Amino acid sequence: MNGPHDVGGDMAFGPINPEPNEPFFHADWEKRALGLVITAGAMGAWNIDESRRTRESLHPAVYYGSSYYEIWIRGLELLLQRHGFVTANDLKAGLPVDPAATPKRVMKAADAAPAMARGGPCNRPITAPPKFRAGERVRARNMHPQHHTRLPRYARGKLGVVEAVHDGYVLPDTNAHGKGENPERLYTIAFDGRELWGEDGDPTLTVSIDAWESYLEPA
Amino acid sequence: MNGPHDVGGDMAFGPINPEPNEPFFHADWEKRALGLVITAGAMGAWNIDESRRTRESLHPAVYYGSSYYEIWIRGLELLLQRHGFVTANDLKAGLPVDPAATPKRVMKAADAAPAMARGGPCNRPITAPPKFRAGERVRARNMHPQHHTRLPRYARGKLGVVEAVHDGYVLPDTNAHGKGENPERLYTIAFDGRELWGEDGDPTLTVSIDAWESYLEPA
Amino acid sequence: MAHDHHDHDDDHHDNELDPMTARVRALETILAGKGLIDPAAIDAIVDVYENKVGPRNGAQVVAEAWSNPEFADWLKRDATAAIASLGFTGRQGEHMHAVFNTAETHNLVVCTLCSCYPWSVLGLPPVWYKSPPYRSRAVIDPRGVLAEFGMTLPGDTKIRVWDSTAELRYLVVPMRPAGAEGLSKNQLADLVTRDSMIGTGLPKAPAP
Amino acid sequence: MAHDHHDHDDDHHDNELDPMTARVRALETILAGKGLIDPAAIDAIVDVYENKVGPRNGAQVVAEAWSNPEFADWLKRDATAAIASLGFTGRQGEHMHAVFNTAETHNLVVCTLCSCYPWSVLGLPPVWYKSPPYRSRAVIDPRGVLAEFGMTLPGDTKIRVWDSTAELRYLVVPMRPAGAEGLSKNQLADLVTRDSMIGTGLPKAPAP
Repeated sequence: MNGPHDVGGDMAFGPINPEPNEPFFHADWEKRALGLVITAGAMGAWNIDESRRTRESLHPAVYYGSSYYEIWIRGLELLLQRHGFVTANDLKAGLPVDPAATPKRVMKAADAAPAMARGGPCNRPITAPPKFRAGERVRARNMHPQHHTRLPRYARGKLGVVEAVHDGYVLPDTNAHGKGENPERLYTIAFDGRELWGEDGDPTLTVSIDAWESYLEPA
Repeated sequence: MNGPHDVGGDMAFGPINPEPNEPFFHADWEKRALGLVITAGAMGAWNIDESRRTRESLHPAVYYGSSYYEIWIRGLELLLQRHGFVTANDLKAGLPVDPAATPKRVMKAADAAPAMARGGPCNRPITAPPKFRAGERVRARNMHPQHHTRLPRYARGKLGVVEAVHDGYVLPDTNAHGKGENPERLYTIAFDGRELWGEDGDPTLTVSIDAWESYLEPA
Repeated sequence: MAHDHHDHDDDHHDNELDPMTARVRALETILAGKGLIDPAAIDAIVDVYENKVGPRNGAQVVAEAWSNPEFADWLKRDATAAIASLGFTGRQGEHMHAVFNTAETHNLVVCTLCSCYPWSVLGLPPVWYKSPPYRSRAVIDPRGVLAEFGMTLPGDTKIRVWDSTAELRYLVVPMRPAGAEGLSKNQLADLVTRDSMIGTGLPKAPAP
Repeated sequence: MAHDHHDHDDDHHDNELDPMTARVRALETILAGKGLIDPAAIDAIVDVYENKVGPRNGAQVVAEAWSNPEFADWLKRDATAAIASLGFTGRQGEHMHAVFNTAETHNLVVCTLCSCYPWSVLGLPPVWYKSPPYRSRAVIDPRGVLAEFGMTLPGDTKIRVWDSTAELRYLVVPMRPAGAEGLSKNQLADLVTRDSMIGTGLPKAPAP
């Protein structure tokens, strides 16, 4: 989906304003938000791709008007409702009112640190040989699907070079919609800045993306 | 500038919600907003391209969170301050506090209806022969200028066909920044939907834009 | 979404007014107080666009084109002049183009970049025309857009979208509905809806 | 802009709390009340990312690479394994790639589509990394971006931007600053700033 998250190349957001000695959290609610997103995700009802898809579905005015933790919380409320854990009644009351679906698991305190240290790898064995080889010129497909995808608009239709051929990885385009992991080979594709941005591009610039095989076509 | 106004192809804005028997105005303030934009514009300090450039410079959260008349008023406040007619003090007080620049003219009530009926043509005589001819294949340049432009991002880098060759018209790219009218030949360029949107495009679709000569290059 | 926000910088405004009323009133007060604008000129402009200029203008253009092949031909070749001959000129209509629906091709007008619209024949644009949902989707999913207006085109009808990126303004001339043969120009004009001149609708059918 | 809005649908929340505190507290109350999450697990997660996982991890990786050519080579070939050998593994660091600055090329990491960041070596990302100004401009105007961090590269330095569009996570290994020859690994690690491992900064110069 061409949504508000896909900001590469936009120019209207103002200065970056890096904060010196920035703390990890700016308020206690951010700590709880982080923990809620992780512990609720640990219930096993959705995956990271569905989380991203849900955040991207926020109205652009909301997405651009919210801090990232706020985007996370708004996304989480949607995910919890979609999967039957929380209802609009619950949210209205600010209290558990309605019954909830049964989670696959509940993360216990003792499990938390080990789970963080373990992570969740997304590479998957894949037997098909790579369709593209390192050094080959490829074109990022000019695709505009209604579904979630990780091919940014600025790269679509553009010519690049395969810089690295990776393992198979879970395909976000299907995984985000509960349609399976469908692992595909992942590639690092390097684009000349002038290819991406024309004569306005920085001549010293190369930008790479990591692209699944179905995002690419022969040049 | 790649700003929030350039929404062609975005998918996250929700339903269109046409309103049956919609009135021309939904509140009295909208009437005054329309009139203020037109009468303030009639002072002659800026042109329509600078107005557009100014609205496009609003933060995306503001642009997408505002009705169109609100965008107009926010833009007008910026224009009036840039040109010395209004100050932050004035706006804070809600009253005229500081002195103002002298307008070229003030539109009188009796002039209003005739001025509306007259309009303000933007075509300009141009002696150079057209660089492109009807039926010719051209490419919209992949340009990403910091300045105002009227070439939408969805068409940049795409192949189209010259469908019509028009007069010279004021070039927004310079006119919006007080850098002169620099009239250029205008063309209507038709793009196949599949060229714009790839395999996700509607096969029955053709989209045209009106493009100034410098937006185009030979195919 | 349009009015989902508060303005935190509006604390100087009259608290009894909604924020936009207060904001616009303050601006008018400032500009009028400085002698930069004449509130009576605003009244006159509002009168033009509330009472005089609207889609009935365009409907007369279309009815004339339906009735008069010579006018239709003129409208095709030089819409600005042909439309001016009916008395419709002016702001946001200085450079008109008329695009004719046929059995093969349906036309749809949009301005993805702002709100360009042929004021002189259609009046001020509706809110949806100026808003991101229509502006964003008309160029990528016109059939989905038309469906939201209750319109379904045959699958093989070609769709031509005109994105008003410059100062040309587009008027869609819909096909004359069947059964309208004996009607007067005024009766024909009554069939012509605003949306049918944008491309998001079709003319009304004549009363049987 | 981030907190410029009010939520009109928050009227059920405690009016004494700011809207996000109230909203998050309500959500935690609901989920804990239903037995779906354990608040103590949240405490434990916060402890990990507030006190244990942060850019000092990455600084140790860089210091090791600066000190040990074999490690540097391993880091180049298999960053995930090399980094794991120092004890840094886990969430948002499952698939690591290390990219080395040279005299010719400066590396810069971004995630235009969300906020992908190598948590296992850098901890949680700073606000600017997750926000549209950086995400939008890093890929089109990296020199303008670097200037906002007070960094100017020579005009002929090549800039390589890594947009983290998949699950690979990038760690920039900056060049070892001049004059750091005699320093211990811990002293070297002290020169390595978080921003120098994102590409928006350079390591500190050693004290003379």
